Amino acid sequence: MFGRHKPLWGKKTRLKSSYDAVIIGGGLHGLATAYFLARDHDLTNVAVIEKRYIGFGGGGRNTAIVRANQRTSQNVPLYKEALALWPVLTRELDYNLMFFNCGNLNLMHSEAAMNAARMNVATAQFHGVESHLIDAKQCKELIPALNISDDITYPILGAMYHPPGGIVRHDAVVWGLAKGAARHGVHIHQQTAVTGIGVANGQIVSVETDRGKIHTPRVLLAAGGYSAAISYHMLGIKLPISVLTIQAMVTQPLKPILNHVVSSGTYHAYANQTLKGEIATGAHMDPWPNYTTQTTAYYIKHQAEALAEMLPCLRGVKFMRHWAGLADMTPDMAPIMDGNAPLKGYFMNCGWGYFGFKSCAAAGKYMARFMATGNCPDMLKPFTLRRFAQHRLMGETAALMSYSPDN
Amino acid sequence: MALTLTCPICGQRNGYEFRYGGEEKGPRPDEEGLSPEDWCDYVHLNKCVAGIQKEWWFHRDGCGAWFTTQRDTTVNLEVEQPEAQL
Amino acid sequence: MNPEIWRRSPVSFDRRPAQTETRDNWMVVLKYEDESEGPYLIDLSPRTRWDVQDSHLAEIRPGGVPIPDKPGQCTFQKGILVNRMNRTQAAVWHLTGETPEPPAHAAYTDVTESTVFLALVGRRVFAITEKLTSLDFLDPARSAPFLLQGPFSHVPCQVVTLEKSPDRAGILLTCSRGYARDLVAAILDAGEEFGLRPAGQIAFHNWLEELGY
Amino acid sequence: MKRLTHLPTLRIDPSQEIPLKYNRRTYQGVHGDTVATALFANGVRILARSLKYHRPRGLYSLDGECSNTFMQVNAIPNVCTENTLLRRGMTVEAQNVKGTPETDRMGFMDKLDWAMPAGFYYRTLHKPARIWPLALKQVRKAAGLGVIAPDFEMKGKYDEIYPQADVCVIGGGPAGMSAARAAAAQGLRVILLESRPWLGGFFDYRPAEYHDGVPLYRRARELAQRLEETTNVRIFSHTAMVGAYNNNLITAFQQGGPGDHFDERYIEIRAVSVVVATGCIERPLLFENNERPGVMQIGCAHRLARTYGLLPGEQAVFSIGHDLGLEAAIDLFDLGLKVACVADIREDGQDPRLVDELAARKIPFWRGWVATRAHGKKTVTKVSLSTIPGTQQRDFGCDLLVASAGMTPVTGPLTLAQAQLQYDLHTGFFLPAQLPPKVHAAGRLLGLHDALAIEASGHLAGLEAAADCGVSVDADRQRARENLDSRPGPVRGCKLVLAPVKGRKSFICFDEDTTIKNIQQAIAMGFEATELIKRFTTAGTGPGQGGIPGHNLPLFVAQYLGEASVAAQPTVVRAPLVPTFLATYAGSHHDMCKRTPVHDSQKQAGGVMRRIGVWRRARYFSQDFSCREEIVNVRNNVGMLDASTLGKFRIWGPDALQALQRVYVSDMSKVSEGKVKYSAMCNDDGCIIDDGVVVKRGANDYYFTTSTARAGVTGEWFRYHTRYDGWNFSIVNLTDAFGVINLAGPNARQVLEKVADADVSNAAFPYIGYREFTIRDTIPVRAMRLGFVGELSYELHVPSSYMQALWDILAEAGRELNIRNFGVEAQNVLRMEKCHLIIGAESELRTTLHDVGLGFLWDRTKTAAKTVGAVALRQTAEQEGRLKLVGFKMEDPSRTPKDGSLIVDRAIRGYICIARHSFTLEEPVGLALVEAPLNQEGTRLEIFEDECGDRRLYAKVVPTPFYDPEGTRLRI
Repeated sequence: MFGRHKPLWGKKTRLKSSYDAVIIGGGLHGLATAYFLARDHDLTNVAVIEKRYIGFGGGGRNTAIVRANQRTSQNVPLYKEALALWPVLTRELDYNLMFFNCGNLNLMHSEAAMNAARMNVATAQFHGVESHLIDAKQCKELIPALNISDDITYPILGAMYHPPGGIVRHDAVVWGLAKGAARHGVHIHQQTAVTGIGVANGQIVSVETDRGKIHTPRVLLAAGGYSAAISYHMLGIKLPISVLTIQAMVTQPLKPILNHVVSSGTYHAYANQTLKGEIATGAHMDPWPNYTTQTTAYYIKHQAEALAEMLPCLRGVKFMRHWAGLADMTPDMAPIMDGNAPLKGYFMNCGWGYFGFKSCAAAGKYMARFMATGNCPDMLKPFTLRRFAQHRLMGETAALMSYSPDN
Repeated sequence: MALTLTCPICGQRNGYEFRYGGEEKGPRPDEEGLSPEDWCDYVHLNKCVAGIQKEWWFHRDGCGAWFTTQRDTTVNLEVEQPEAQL
Repeated sequence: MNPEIWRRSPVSFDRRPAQTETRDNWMVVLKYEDESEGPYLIDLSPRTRWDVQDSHLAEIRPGGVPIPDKPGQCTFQKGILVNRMNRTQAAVWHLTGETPEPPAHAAYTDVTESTVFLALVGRRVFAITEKLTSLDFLDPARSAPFLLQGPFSHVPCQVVTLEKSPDRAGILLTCSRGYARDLVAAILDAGEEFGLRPAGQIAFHNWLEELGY
Repeated sequence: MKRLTHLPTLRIDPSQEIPLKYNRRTYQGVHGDTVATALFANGVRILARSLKYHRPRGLYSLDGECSNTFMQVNAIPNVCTENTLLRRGMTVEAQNVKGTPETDRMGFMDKLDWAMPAGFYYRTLHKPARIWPLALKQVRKAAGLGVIAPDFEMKGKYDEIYPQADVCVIGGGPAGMSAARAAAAQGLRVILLESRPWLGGFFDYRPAEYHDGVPLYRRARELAQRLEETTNVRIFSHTAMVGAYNNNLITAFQQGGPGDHFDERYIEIRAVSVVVATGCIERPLLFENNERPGVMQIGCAHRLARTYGLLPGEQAVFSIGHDLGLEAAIDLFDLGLKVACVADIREDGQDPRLVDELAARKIPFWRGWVATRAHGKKTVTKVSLSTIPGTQQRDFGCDLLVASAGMTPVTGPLTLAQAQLQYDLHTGFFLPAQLPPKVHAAGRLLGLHDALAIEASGHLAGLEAAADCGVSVDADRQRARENLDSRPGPVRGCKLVLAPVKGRKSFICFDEDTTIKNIQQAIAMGFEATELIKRFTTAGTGPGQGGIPGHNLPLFVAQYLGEASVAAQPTVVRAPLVPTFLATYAGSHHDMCKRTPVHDSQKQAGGVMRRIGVWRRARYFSQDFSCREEIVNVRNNVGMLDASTLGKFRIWGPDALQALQRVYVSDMSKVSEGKVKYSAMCNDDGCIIDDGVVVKRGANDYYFTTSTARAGVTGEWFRYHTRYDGWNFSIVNLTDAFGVINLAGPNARQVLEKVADADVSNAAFPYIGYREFTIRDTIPVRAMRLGFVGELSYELHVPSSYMQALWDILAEAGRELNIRNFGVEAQNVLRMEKCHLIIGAESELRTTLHDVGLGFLWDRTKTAAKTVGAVALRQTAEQEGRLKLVGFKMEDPSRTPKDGSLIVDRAIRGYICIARHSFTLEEPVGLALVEAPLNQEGTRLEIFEDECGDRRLYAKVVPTPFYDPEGTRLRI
C-alpha cells in the first residue's frame, strides 16, 4: 500500500555556486514561493536556504487556523484565494493537508464590537466570502460548551461566523510544499545559514552562506520573524517591524467537543480542537521585541482564565504543552510584500505577524509572479513598504495606535 | 514570565508591570523640513537588533518612571542597570 | 456646610456597624458587630491623602514631617505617613487626628478622593497578601515602614508595610477609587480561610497603639 | 489481593478502607492508595487501551510518564490514576474503549498497524478528494482519549499564591532536603517543592542500608522531620513543579490535602536561586510488546510492594540495567515474590554485595542478557530473553516482567531554565553542559547513586544557592566540595537502547503508539532532525509528553543514522512539565473592574450595565435600546448622565504649558481662566487619539479631561513625548477623584439654579465657561458649560465622595420637571445628531485629524513645540484618496442602515460608522468614512449591508451637523 518510504523532498543536494533565485527561509512563504516559481514560471533553478530545518519557525508553531474574513478589501481577496488553494494543493502536492473546514466563530462582547464586526461581514460578503453575524443563542447552538451567560467578565453578545474557514495541518503544508518544490527541481538546503547578501550597483548579485557563496540576481527575504534583523544587519534596510513572541498551548487530547474555531479578541484567546483531539489555544503577544520563543507563566495562566470563562467545561482539562513563536508585527498589522526596491532583485515578503499561515499559499503564488516577471501583481500593490512613509497605513486593525512595539 | 526588568525606582520586577516604549532613537527631530522618509525612519522603522539594544520602558503598574535599559533580545535579559529618567 | 449632605466611602462592608461617628460629613464606622479577633480589613478612605510633587522635594515638609530621601522609604511621625514615590513625588497619608487643611503650596494635590485606602492588619496578613500579589512585603532587606508600588490583585497599588512581625503584621494600601469594591471583595475572599473580617477605626487605632505609634 | 500490612515503609493505612466505583462495580481501596493501586489491589491489571491500536495497558511506572493508567474520574477525562490519590466517593470509568479495557471491541486495531505507518494520514485519505470529509469524521472520532461533557462543571476550590524565596529547591528527596537544609542554615527563606505527598524521594521506600545500619527509609524520615521543624523552610509537598522562566520564576501546583482550603492551587515563586534535585526516572527498555500489562519498571514494582503493600506479581523475570533492579529483585523476593531470573544488560559493574545476595537466594543471575519479547495476549505470560547480540535465547513463564534499560535524569526543570543538555558518555545521561546563572543541580540526576554522595551534593548545591543570595559561605562550600569528592562519583550508565528484536511492536512512545519501525519510516522519508521526527511520528506529543520517549528517541535516531551518540540532541521539553488543569492555572481569578461613585443608584434606576474598558457604565435605562424616551427628554427637558469615567488631570509647573503644546494640536497658550478650550491629541501618524477640554486654574496650573479610554495612559503619554526635554512639570491623574454629572437639556439651568450657590445665568456663566462654586453650601463643584449632546448642558465635576449626594440633590431639584437619567447609548445618538465625534467610533487606526474634519484645531505655526503628529498632519493635509468623515441622510427615510454597512460602487469605498433613526429630526442620519471624492456634499452613496443580497440602500452626503447647525441651543 505504501511501498518504499522515499525521501519527501529529494536527496540532499550540493549547494551550487549559482541559482536563478535564492529564497531565504524554509518556511511557509519561502517554500510556497519556490513551489509557484517552479510550477507557474518554470523557474526551477532555485535554492531555499534554511538555517535550521524546514518549518522551524512560524510554519511549525502556528495553531493552524485559516480564514478569509479580514477587515479590508485589500486583504480579503488574497486570503480568499489562499483558502481556496488548500484542496487544490492537497491534490497537486499529493499530500493530505488535512483541511478541516469547521468554520470560525469570532466572538463579540459589546454592541460596538458587533457593529465593527458587521463591517467585516459585509466586506466578506461583498467579496463573495461567506460570513455572517449571529447572536449569542446561535453561538451556543454551534458550540454547546460556550458560556453565554451574563456572569462572566465579558458576556458574549454574538459572533462573526465564517463557515469556509477552519484548520489545516500546518506541518503538512510545510512538508507538502517542500515535496512539491523539490519535485520540480528546487534545492532545499537545510542547516544552512545566510551570512550576507551581496549588492553591486544597486542590484542583488549574491548570497553568502556558511556553506559558500551563491551568485544570484534575485533574492527573496522570507525569514519570518528573523526578516527584519536580516534586512538591517545584512543590507542596512530598516523595516517598520517589531518582532514579538506569540504563545500557544494545547491540552491533553479529548474526544470531539469543539467543532469550530472559536476566538475572542476581547479575551485575547482563541481555541480549536486539532484532529488529534487536543484543544489548541493561543494568546496575545508579549509586548516587547525579542527573538527567544520563550513562553511565560503569565500567558498560560491568562489563557486558562479566559477559557475557563468562555468554555467553562475546559476547566476539567489539562494543559500539556506550551510553546512560542515569533511574530513580525507591522504598525498596521498588514504584511510587507515588495520587490525591486530599494534594491533591484531584492524581494521581501515579511511582516506577516500572526497571519502568515493562512495566507502563505496565495502570497507565495503572487510573490513568485512578481519575482519571475519583475512586475508587481495588482494583488500585492497595496502591501508596498512605501506605504508607511506615504502615510497610507492599511486598515486591517481598526484599533488606535499609540507608541508601542508595533509603532 | 520570560522577562524581568530593573526599574530604577522599584528594583527588579515582572516585565508585565511595564510598557515597552520602543528602541532608543534619540530626541524628536525638528518638525520643519522633515521629509516623509526621515519622519518614517523616526516613527516607524526599527533596527530589530538580535542582540543588545537600548530601549525605553515605563513602569506602568509601579512608580510611573520612564527609563532606558540595555536588553539582549536573544535571551530576554537585561545586561546593565537601567538609566533613570523621571 | 450642610451636615445632612453625606459623603460616601467607596467601601461598604456587608456588616452591621456597632459604633459610628460623623466627621466632615463622613459617617465613619468605629466598630462593627462581631469583629472577632482579626485579622482585620479596615476602610481608611475618609483619611486625608495628599500628593506632593516638586523638583525640590527636600524643601517641603508636609505637616512638618520630612520627606525621605529615597524612593520606597517612608517616615511616620505625628500620625502622618510620608512615602517617597520617585525622584519628584511623595504621598502623604494622614492616619490619625483631625482633617488637616490642604497647604497652599502648588506642590500639593489633595488626592483623598482619588483612591481607596485600606488597612490590612493582624495575624497571617502575609498569608492573605501572597494570594493576591507577588510583592514582597517581608523583604528582609527593607525595614518597616516601607513603600512598594506595584500590582496587588492585578491593580496598581501603593502598599506600605507598617509592621512585619507575625502577630501584629499590617499593611496599608491605596489604589484607584473605582476598584474599591472588587479589591475589597478579592481581599475578603483571600482572607476568608484566615478569619479576615471588616473592622472599624477603633481596631485600627488600637493596632497603631500596640505598635507604639 | 492480600496486602503486606506491616512494612515500615508503607504510605497507606490498611485499616481505613475507601470504596471506589469502577466501571459500575464497587471495589475497596485503602487510605493512601492511588486509584490505580487500589484497582491493582483488586486484581485489575488492564487499566486502559492505547490510543491508536487499542492495545491493553497497565501499571508501568507510578509517576505519570505515560497515559497507561488514564481514566475518567468523576467525569473528568484523562486523569492519571497511578498518582491520583483515592478519595471517598470517586466514580471511575475506563476511556477510549468500546466495552471495558479487558474486552475492548476496538482491539482489532492492533492488527491493522501495517495500514498505519508513520504519517499515513498525510499520504492517504485524500484520494479521491471526496473521501476526505468522511475520513475526517473517523479520524476525529478515533483521536482523543477522554470525554468532557459540554456542560461539565468542575467542582472544588482553586487557589493561587505568589510566595517569595531566596532559594527554591525542586525535589524533596535526599539531595533536595540536604540542599534546603544547607540554605536554611544560612538564615535564608527556602521553599522546597516535592511532587509526591511526602518527602523522601528514592530513599523513601527502600530498606537498603543508608549508613551505619540505618535503612534508607528511616534516614529519609529523619531528614524530613528535621526540615519540617525548620521555620524558614516552607515545604510544599504533593506539589508538581511545572514551569521555570527567566530569572528563576518557578511555577508549580499543589494538590490540597485534608485541612487545606483548596483542592489545587497554582504557585508562582520568584526565587533568587534554584536547586534542581529531581532525581531520575527509568529509561524504558525497548523490546517486542514492551508495554504489555505485567511489564513494569523497577521503581513501580518495588514501590507497589513497599509503599502500597502490594506484591506486583507472583512469578517475575527481571530485565534491567541498573543496581536498583538487583536490589528490588532481592527485596521483593524476600517479601514473597518468586523470581525466575534476573537478566542484567550490563556485563559487569554491579555492586558485588547485591550479586552475592542474589546468589544467596539462588536467584539465577544472567549478565549480558535482555528481554526481547513479552508474550501473552492481554497480560504477560511468558518472556523471551536473549543475549545482547541476540545469539542465544530462552523463554520463561511469568506474570511480571520488571524491565528497565537504566536511569534517566529528570532534567525538565533545567531545560526549562535554559540549560543546554549534552550527551554524557559515562552516565549515558543528557546532562547540562553548563548551568544557567543561579541554577544548581544536585543528587541522583547527576548520575550519583551513593547515598552519602547524594546528600553531599545536595548540601553543596544548597550552599551554592546561598552564595547566590549574597551569603558568604566560602569555607563551608570548600568543605562540602571536599566531602562530595570523597564519595563515589556518578555511576556508569547502561547504554543499550534496543534489544535484538524482530517484530513490529516495540514501542518508543506508548501514548502515541509509536514504534521503532515508525521512526525508521520517518527517517527514510527524509525526516532526520529529531524534532521533525517527533512531529512526523507524533512520538512524545501525547499526554505524557517526553516521559517515555524523551531519552530513547534521540539515542535511537543517532544510532540509526550512524552518528556518534554524543551528537544526539534531546527533543525540546516544554512547560507544563506535569499536565495541569485549566482550573488550577485559572486559580482564584478575581475580575477587577471599576465602578463609578453612583454605580449602585444607576443600576437601581434600571441602568443596563456594560463593561466599557476598565469601567462598568449604564448603557440604557430601559429595554427600549433605541433610547427614545431618554433622547427626547434631553432634547425637550433635562436629563442626567453619569460621565465619571472621563479622564481628569491636573498638570502644573514651570513647563506645564510646553508639555501641553507638545501633545495637544492647538495653541494651548490661548487657554484662559474661566473658559474651557476644546482640543485634540494625535499620535505621530497624525491620527486623532483623544479629545477633551483644558482649563486654566492658576499660573502654570491646568485641569484637563480626556476620553475614558485614554484616562489610564495619558500621564505616560505626556512623559513619553517629553522624555528627552528635561522639563519641569507635574501631572496627577484625578480621574477617580471626581465624579462627573452631565446635566443636559433646555431645562438644565432651572435645575442647577435651584441648588447652586452661584449665579448660573447665561450672562454669568455662558457657553464654554468654567466656574467653581458650591452646591447647597457644601459640595464643591467644577462646572463647565459644554454641549456634547447639543443642548444647554453643565458638566459638573464633583469630589467622588459627594457624587451620590449631588446626584440625589439634582434629582430632587429636577423632580417637578420630570428629570430623568440617560445612558451612554442615548448620549451616543444625541451627540451624533450634533456630529460630535467619538474617537474610535468615527475614526480608526489610519484616520487623521484632517480626515474627521477637525484639522482646524491644529495650529500649524507652533513648529517649535514639535507637537506630536504635526509632521504627519502637514504631510497629509492635502493628500488625496483618504477616508473622510461625512454626514448622510437616506433617500428612503423609512429605513436606517445598520452600523458597519459598506459604502460601495464597484469596490468598497468606505463604511458607515454610525446611523440612527433620529427622533428629533424624524429621519435616519449617520456618519460614514468614505473615500474622497465621495465625501463631496450631495454625493449619492450606495450602501451595502450584510445579508443584503442584491438590494442596496442609497444615501446622500449632507452638511453637518444635522441638529442645530447654528449652535443656538448650546448658548441659551
